[in-house]
Amino acid sequence: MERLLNIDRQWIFLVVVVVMLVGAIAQPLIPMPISSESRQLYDVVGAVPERGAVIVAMDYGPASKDELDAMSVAVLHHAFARNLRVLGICFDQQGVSNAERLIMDVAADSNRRDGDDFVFLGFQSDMTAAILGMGTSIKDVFPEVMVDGESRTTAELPVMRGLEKLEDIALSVQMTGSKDYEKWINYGNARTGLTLATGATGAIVTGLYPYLSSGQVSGLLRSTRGAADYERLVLDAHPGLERSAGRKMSVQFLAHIMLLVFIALANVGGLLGRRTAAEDDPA
Amino acid sequence: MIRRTSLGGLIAALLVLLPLAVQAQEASVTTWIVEGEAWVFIGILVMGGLAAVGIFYAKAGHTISARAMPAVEAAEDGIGRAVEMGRPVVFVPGVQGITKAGTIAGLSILRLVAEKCAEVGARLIVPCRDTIVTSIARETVEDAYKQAGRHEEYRSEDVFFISRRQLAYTAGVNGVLEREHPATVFLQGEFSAESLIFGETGNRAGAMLIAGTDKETQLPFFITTCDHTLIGEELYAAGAAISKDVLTLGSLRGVDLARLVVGAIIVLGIVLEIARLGWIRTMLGG
Amino acid sequence: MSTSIGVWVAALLTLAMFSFLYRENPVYRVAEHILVGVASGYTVLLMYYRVFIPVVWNGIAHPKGVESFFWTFLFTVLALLFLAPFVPRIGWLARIPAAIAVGYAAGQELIAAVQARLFPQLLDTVTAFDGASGAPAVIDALLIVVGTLSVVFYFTMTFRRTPVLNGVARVGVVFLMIGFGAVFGNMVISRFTLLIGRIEFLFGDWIHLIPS
Amino acid sequence: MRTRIPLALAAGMVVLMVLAFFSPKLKATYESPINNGLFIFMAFAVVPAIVSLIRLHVARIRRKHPDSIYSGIALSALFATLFCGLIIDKHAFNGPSFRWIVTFIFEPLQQAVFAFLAFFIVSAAYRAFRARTLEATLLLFAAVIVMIGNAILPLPGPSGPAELWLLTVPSMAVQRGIILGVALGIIAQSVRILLGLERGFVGRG
Repeated sequence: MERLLNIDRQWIFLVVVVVMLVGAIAQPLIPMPISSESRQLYDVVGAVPERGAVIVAMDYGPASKDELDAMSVAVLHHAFARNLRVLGICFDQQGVSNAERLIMDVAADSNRRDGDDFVFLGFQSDMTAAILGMGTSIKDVFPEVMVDGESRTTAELPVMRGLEKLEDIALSVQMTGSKDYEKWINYGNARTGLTLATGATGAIVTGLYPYLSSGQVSGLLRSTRGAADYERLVLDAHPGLERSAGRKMSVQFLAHIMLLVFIALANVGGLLGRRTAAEDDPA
Repeated sequence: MIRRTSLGGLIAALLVLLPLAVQAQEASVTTWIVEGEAWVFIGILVMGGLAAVGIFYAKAGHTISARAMPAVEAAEDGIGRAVEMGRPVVFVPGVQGITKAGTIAGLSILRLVAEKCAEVGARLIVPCRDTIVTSIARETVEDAYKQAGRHEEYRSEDVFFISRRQLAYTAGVNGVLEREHPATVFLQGEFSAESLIFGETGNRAGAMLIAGTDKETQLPFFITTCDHTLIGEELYAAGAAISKDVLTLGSLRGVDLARLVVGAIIVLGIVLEIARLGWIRTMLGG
Repeated sequence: MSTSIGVWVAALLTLAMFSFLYRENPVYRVAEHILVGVASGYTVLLMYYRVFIPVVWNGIAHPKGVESFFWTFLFTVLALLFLAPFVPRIGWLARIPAAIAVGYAAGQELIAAVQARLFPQLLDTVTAFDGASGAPAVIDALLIVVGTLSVVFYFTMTFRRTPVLNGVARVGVVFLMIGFGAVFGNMVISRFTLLIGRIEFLFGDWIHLIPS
Repeated sequence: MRTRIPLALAAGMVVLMVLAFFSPKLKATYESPINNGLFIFMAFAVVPAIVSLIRLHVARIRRKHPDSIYSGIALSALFATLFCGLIIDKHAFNGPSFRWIVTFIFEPLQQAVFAFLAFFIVSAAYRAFRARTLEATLLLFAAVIVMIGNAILPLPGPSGPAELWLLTVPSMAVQRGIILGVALGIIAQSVRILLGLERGFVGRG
């Protein structure tokens, strides 16, 4: 069976692991300015009045945990610290268990009570139908929820008092690694005027800037960099949040320098005529 | 044929709707049409209408040709190169199944490449990741050799299935590129993150690389590692032009017409904005 | 070294997956098949507890009203047609619920294409110059308008390439390459984060080499 | 009959959805039953995939296929997960034993699969990311700016950080052009479904 690691690639793999290990242990601290998209997200969460209702939609599976968990925890910590009512949601088939664990853990750390200060509404099997349905009635989309281990009717919960539909929700923050942010924009913001903010993986964040410019999205976290900036902002006002994205940024610093060196080598090597390509006129 | 299907579609839709509409009378909400969304309705009619115009124009038999694309033109000299160097051509039809638009377009491009290989007698290797795609690819390549009158040169073992598992397929194609030292490699279809290896290994083997994919996250890597790349809709257009897919070409014509409207709205809108006349702005909901 | 069984299991499974880099081997295939099995189990349990019971079972067993009982029952019967392919000759019936789902999505996407994509993005382009005071802001607005137009017209497929369209396409290519460069740049920090996370787990939580 | 009815149903749904958007009366009557219907559909749509997976692996075992040991592992992993979810944590979805499987088996495996993509980028960078064509040069130039701005050091740009300017002006214009193009493509597809010409979900015959 074929190998992906021939001789050349083996030493490259070694260099990558060593560089990242050094970064993780040495934790070189690099002062970077706070990205303005992260500050916008911090401000939009900060603008929600006390006891205002915020949806935290952790729409991602395990593949994006390392990149998005830090954002989910920071947003939850910020919302609970500001005594907001939090509705947890996860539309990713493989992320519901993780999302539930995150909201329960952060709520416990901020001693918020299940059913009174927050509730994990959970999962629904069609995202478009769910968001459209929530535009009219949230309890119809999530008729039953688990509160302290028992199944309860959503409408009776104290946290849901006055929260009939999306118009009653002050802000919805979605963490995602796929293009499904479009569904919150198409069926949440466009249909009901719901204020949106998005914590995005680097793989999809570039496509969100037009929505930030048009105001359809009011805040954006740009992968681990955005998460680290947001952590710093939240920590200034509400201590007790672990700097998990911040720690990864130290490793990113060395890893990015390593990659630039490799690209330089490839182009310097190219100039030395290792493989001169035919000149092509641009497409 | 389309007359009956679309007519049937619309009649059925009305049959479904009439009783529902009547029963809706008693619903508590008063107004029938919500104001404020009128422009959205007009937008749907105009843009949808243009798309329909393109489709009916194509269905009515008018020929629609896709514009010239360097990646498709480069295929010819890429295959010529393979014959000169006496090395094979490798065609990778993407990592997805037949339901994906990218895979369908990739297989159409395979037909063009197979025909050219058959004409000049270049050896064509097609490693596949999906059993259905494999059988379609075999049919396409064999058909091309038959039409070029060189059916005896067709080698069915050169169009083969590696594995349904994505990583195993990636390693398999990687092995083919390293072993066969192809002169030219085609990467046409829908690819995912680890397909980045194909560009690297192909580059390493000194091959000419002609790629095409609709996956935006994969395009940056193909553009930097390959000589030519079909970007997004260019892949669909190239595939449809080769396979003379009237429906796709008609849709592309309709969308091109709609692009003119989009361009006009932007230019006109800005002119009016500067002239302090906000008609277009209010239309767009500003 | 960690003393928790769970961390050890997770670490060994992680190494099993990474072993594919060296060569496909039985340990890797075991890990891959465990993943397939657990993922399927996860989906079945999720759909059963969080969708089937609250929506279907409770929708029929104790419905809110006669009307909601009727709708739930109707859609459950239609949904059962997804299983038709397991019965010879009536396999095509699965197309009925599929058609309803496809039509539902197409209808909503058609509305959203105009209401949530075209109109707001065109509005923001048309008003690009409104707040622009001072040279940098005007230049930015100009770049945005020219960039948007050139990319929209780069992808015209069925118009013959007149000199004007060729010129626009050439401008479009310049913008597209810068755009894909940005995608590339943000892709790097995203993919690196995943490997960093695994290294933090293996050398931090498992081997305690990294201070967590 | 086999294709006419599905095509007509899909066309009817498109019309109903557009009318419901514009008519609050129609919307109020049909929105919640149809949304609920979609939830039911998507729950049942998963069943065929699971059943065919089980049939595939059972068939492999019965045919003594060389990979049958792996099929045995896949099936036992599936039933062990179901056993934990249905029997051990009897009432709830996210019970303790199921959570253990997810935390220490499922999530680490899924995360490991994508982890070595970073490594592929580095090996490709060293061997293939050459500025050979004009396009590749422009692309690499923009990529380097974003990379430096993201994690190395703050690069000054025209109005604030360089990578932020790049992401909010030229790159934003490109993504907006793509959004507008995709929107038109979606409209064309919905029109094809409305006219009963989109055979994708119906298959051939």
